Amino acid sequence: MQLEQQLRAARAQKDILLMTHLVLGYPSFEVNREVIRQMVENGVDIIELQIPFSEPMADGPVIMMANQEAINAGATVKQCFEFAAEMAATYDIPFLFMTYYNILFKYGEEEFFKKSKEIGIKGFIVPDLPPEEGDKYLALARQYELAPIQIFAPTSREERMRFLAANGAGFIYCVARKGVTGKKSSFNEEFATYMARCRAATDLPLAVGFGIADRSDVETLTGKADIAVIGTATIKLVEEKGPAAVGPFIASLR
Amino acid sequence: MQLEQQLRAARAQKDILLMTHLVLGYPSFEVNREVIRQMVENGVDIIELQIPFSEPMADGPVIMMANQEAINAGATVKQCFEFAAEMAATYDIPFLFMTYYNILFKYGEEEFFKKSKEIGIKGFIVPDLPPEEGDKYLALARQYELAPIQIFAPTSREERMRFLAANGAGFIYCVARKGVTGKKSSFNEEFATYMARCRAATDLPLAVGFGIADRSDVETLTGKADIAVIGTATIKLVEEKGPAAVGPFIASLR
Amino acid sequence: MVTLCQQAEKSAAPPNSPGLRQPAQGNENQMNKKGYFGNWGGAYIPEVLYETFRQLNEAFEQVKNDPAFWQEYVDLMSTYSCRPTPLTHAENLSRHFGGGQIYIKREDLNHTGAHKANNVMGQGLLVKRMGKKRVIAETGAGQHGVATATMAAKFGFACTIYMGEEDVMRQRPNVFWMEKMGATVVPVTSGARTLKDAINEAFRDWVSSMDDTHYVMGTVCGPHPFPEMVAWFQSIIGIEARKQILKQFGKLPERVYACVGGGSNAMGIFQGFLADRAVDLIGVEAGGKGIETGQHAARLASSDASVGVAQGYKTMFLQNSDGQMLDTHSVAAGLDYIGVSPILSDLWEKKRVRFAAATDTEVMAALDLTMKKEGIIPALESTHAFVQAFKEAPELQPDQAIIINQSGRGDKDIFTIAHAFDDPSWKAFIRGKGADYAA
Amino acid sequence: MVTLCQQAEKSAAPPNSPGLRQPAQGNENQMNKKGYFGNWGGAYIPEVLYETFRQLNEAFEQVKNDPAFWQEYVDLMSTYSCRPTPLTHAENLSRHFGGGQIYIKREDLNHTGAHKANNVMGQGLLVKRMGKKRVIAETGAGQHGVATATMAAKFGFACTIYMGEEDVMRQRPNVFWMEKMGATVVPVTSGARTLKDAINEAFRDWVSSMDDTHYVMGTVCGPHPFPEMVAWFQSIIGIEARKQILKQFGKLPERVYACVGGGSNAMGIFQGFLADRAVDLIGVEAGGKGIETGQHAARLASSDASVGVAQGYKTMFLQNSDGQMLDTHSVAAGLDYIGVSPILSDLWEKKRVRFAAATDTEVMAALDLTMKKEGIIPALESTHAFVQAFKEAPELQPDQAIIINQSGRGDKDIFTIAHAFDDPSWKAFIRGKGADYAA
Ligand SMILES: Cc1ncc(COP(=O)(O)O)c(C=O)c1O
Ligand SMILES: Cc1ncc(COP(=O)(O)O)c(C=O)c1O
Repeated sequence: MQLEQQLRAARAQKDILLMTHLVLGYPSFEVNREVIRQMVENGVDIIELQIPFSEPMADGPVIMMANQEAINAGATVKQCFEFAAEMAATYDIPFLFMTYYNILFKYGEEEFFKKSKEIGIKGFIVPDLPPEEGDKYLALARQYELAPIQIFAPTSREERMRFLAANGAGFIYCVARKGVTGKKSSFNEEFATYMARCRAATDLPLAVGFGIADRSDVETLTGKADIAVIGTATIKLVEEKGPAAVGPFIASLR
Repeated sequence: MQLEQQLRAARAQKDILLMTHLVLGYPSFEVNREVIRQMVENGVDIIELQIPFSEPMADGPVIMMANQEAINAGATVKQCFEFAAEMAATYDIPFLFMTYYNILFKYGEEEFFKKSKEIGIKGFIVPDLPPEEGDKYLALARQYELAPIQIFAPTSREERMRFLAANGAGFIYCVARKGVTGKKSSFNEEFATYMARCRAATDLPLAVGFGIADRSDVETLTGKADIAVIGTATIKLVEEKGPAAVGPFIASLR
Repeated sequence: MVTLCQQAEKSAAPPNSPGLRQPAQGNENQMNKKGYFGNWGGAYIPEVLYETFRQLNEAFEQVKNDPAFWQEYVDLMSTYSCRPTPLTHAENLSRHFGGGQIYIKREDLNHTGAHKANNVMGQGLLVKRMGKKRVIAETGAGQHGVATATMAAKFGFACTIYMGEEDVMRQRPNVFWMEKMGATVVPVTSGARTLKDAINEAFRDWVSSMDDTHYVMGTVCGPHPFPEMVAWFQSIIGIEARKQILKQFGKLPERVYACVGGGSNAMGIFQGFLADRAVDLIGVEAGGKGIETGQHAARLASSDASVGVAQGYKTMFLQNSDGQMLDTHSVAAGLDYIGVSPILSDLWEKKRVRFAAATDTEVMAALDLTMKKEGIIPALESTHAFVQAFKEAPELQPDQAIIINQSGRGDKDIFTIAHAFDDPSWKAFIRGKGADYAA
Repeated sequence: MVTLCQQAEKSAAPPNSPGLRQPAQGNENQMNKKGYFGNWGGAYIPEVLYETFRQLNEAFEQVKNDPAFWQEYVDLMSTYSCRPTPLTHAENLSRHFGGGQIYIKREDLNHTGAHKANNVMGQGLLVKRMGKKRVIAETGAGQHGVATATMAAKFGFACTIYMGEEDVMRQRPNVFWMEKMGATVVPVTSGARTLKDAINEAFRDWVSSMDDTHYVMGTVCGPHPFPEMVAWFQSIIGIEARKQILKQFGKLPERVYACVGGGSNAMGIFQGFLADRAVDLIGVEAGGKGIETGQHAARLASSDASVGVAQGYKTMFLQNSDGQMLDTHSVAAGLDYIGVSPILSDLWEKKRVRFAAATDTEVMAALDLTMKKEGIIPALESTHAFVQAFKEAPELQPDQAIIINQSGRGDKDIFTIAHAFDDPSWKAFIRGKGADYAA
């Protein structure tokens, strides 16, 4: 089943879906494994697996450090694929790869798609690859039926949103605010207007990310978005309290 | 009696005269007093009393430091006059003032001549005052009958030497070599030629200074010059062995 | 006088990306619509910056086609900095090597001491036109940071400089001046804590501040339009140098040498001669401790780099097989960078520019020789160009000339240079000062 | 471009002591035969140097009357240094003070970072003509020493620099560069171990080495012909500045400010305007810790100095009633000197130049403001001129202009400036470096 259908099916059951994020190999694949178990068991609907990159330009300090540490600890792209294969085989929810374009580029774009398809990955989030630079990427996405998830930002104009949506699939990742990952967003009136603009631009499910940290954030998003994305919050939690804290945290969100 | 006559009289008795030098107030006027006593008692014919100046441009390291130390120790021009008066009154040999022009200038040139005359000083050596800058100085010298001792250098041409001699009195101070006080001079053939040039340029007695340190130097000069000038050597001696060593040293020179 | 010079300049400076658009050159170095030079460049930017880049492209297109803007730029550089910078005939070095006549283009005489001023003042004028009130920049050694802080003071912009923590510690003098000029210097603690990390950090600032803030990219790298824009401003070097050598030497040089960090000073001077096919253009990269040690920053002069996409553009990067960027090394902080201008990658691929590397050791020897022979202190970065020029000068005849681009002055590098020369008096001096400040 | 500039320069530069001989000026500032400016100057030299000075006077007379020499000088300065140096309109400072338009003459952009280059390169050409093979110089802060070492490297002369031991210790960076340029730096341990003692020491060298050695006096002081000669070379500043202000501002400035150590940069710029009676010329001396404390170097701006003769010339000296020179003080080593140019004493006596003093504290404040407002870092010496200009700028109207001569750049003074600002990060940095070097 393609990602969009899969999400629509899940969404039919719940007011809002939860997407979580982790950086592969940080602090270790073992911890990743435990964290994912806790996430899935506590109702996470979709998981973004970030393949670490040495220059994570769009990420804030927490995720950036996680990237760095994972690489320092020796995490390779090959290991990331192996681990992702294991997760996709173990759990029934969709897994996505999130990474920067150079990782695909160096792996060989076609090879990257082929392998991802093989192991059951459903789509990609590549924050530094706008559609203008993604001819081949988008063609491969169509060929391999993997979702090239596009990103909306508060700065995106209407026309631009339509263009992005036309090049996207699966869902749209709406960045809640300007800036990088990890800082709190305020879901105020301006945000509501922004979400209305997003909604008007596409029929794809809308995910909202950047700075979602607790139940009240998730509640605020309910009705406005289809998917709430929790990124930095769980990474911090694991850093501070260990993987065992992830389950209760996820359970508390919705 | 004017300086030149006085020197000619002395020279009639000896093959060569000895002129010594000291820096007033260095290390103290007390030591100066003792050094002069030893000098006179051991046959020195004429003494140069250097009034210390803060910028003794033509002096080498030893005399330069002596100037500096004397000033640091509080030696004033007034004290120098008082001390010189005492010496001139005590001993029967000619005393000269050696200093830089600024000392006369600030004191008031006329006043400086007047006072020097009063206390029995016979002449001045002012190494930074060429005749071109000395109109007033030379006029005062004539007026007060004090010898404005002029300096020849190995670099002085014949015409220049004649000009200097015409403006000088007492004797001519022949700088033995280029450079500042205190370094050894070599009394070689070149030096002999130089002395011949000096002799040809003037009838005034010739003193030779810069780097004369021992009996052999004095012997070499005998016949070529009228006066051997011992400067740095005694200052070093006093520094190293105290004033008592001065007498024997002077006695050994001739 | 200045105005006479300005006039000379005026009539000569094509307001349209001069070097990159010379007709004799054909279209091969002209950018296509997507900001590519041949296969290199592009704009791999996060969506949140799309609009900012759209505006920047628009603003740059406008000024590029406005001769008054170029004139304003040239005027500013001739009254605030010291343009045209001279072309010095290094007679002693020429004699020493007994080959071609060595000429040195003196970018070191710019205000703030390097060619960085050209780019920064140009972008400053652009920022004024765009109506923004704040500038940010990355800096490695601190030259670009000092230049940007200077520009910000002159134009009355707020200014934040991102600088790797390592570099903040190593380059305190530059940090001091930036702060004194009113800039905020933010030490970057991520990654290798050096230049590339400072670039990432500047982008992180920009993605939230872009409404009132311009990111002053320091070299001919980064997403379109930065490579083209920085090259455009730096082209003033080559425009001047070409005229100067014709006037002073009577004909074109055989070869032109420039060091290559990001590539801005090299592109600056090369543009003056791109259309002169017979002029050999040589980019000199950091050979560090030797190519064979892996501790270098030679992207195009070694076979250690490969095509990649990072920091918003496609070029040759020093990276591992996964695409993770490698640590680089050079005695010259300004050359110590993973990527290289996409324009240079293109000119390299097309064999229009030849590349070489100079090791740290060779650099110190060439610096010593240049100081002693000419009384000129090139920056450690610039000295890389001297190394290669010295190697090749003997191949030429005395009636032939070469130009070395002296991108900056070395006296700013005193801590690094004195250290590299292992000068005992310097060490004693620093020990003494350190003791004075202890307690 | 350079050559166009050179031509402009050519037609404008009177080869004959330009400023000092302008006809409108009458003869009052022209030297009489004995090297006096009014009551000031002369040549109080030891006999052993008589012949050397005779030759020097002869050589200088020759070049002074040889237009080709002046042209050679201008050419050299426009290809080796960066002449003409720009005149920068300090728009922000002008606005800040709300009075006259402030223009800054940018001697800081010279090669080696100060106006000292003008004098030194000029004397270098003269030495070449005289056929001597070695140069010596005194230096205080080290600027003149660096400039001389640079010139010696360029011309292939041997070079010895005399520098007070105190200064050698304080100004290690400059010593480092001098040595690297091939000069021998001799620490002077006599007297106060500062500038005046270094001058004495240089003379001590010269009295034995004069056959093959030229003493490159660093300022418009010392025995004739030095004051006239140094003023002649430095006049290039004023010649340029006058043309530039007319071109850029459309009329003459009301006032021209320059700091005064020995007086060379001041004489340099003043000469351009001496004949323009309406232009007020202001020399700014070191007020140190305040005139009232006695710890200063204000010869003409205080009543602490008196006429004297030392270091070969007659001028106003800071000396006691016996004629012993006093210790002086300034945060700016280059102003920390007992005497002052005889030419300036003359212009002071004739009330053509007005004098003021700036204290260390005022200097630090003006430096801070200039950096923040204009992105320009004047040398501590130069900043003295800024202080007085800032005090007076509000008295003028926006359609009037003043010029400040920025004699040098301040980034060389980092140790002094960072110390004077009491910068904690700087201290920590130096402590850290010191610890690294403590075996
Ligand atoms: C003096 C100098 N030269 C060269 C460079 C390298 O940069 P680019 O290759 O962009 O000229 C730098 C960078 O800081 C520099 O400071
Ligand atoms: C930058 C600068 N300005 C001014 C001076 C003072 O000298 P002068 O008065 O001769 O210009 C110096 C002396 O070292 C200096 O370095």
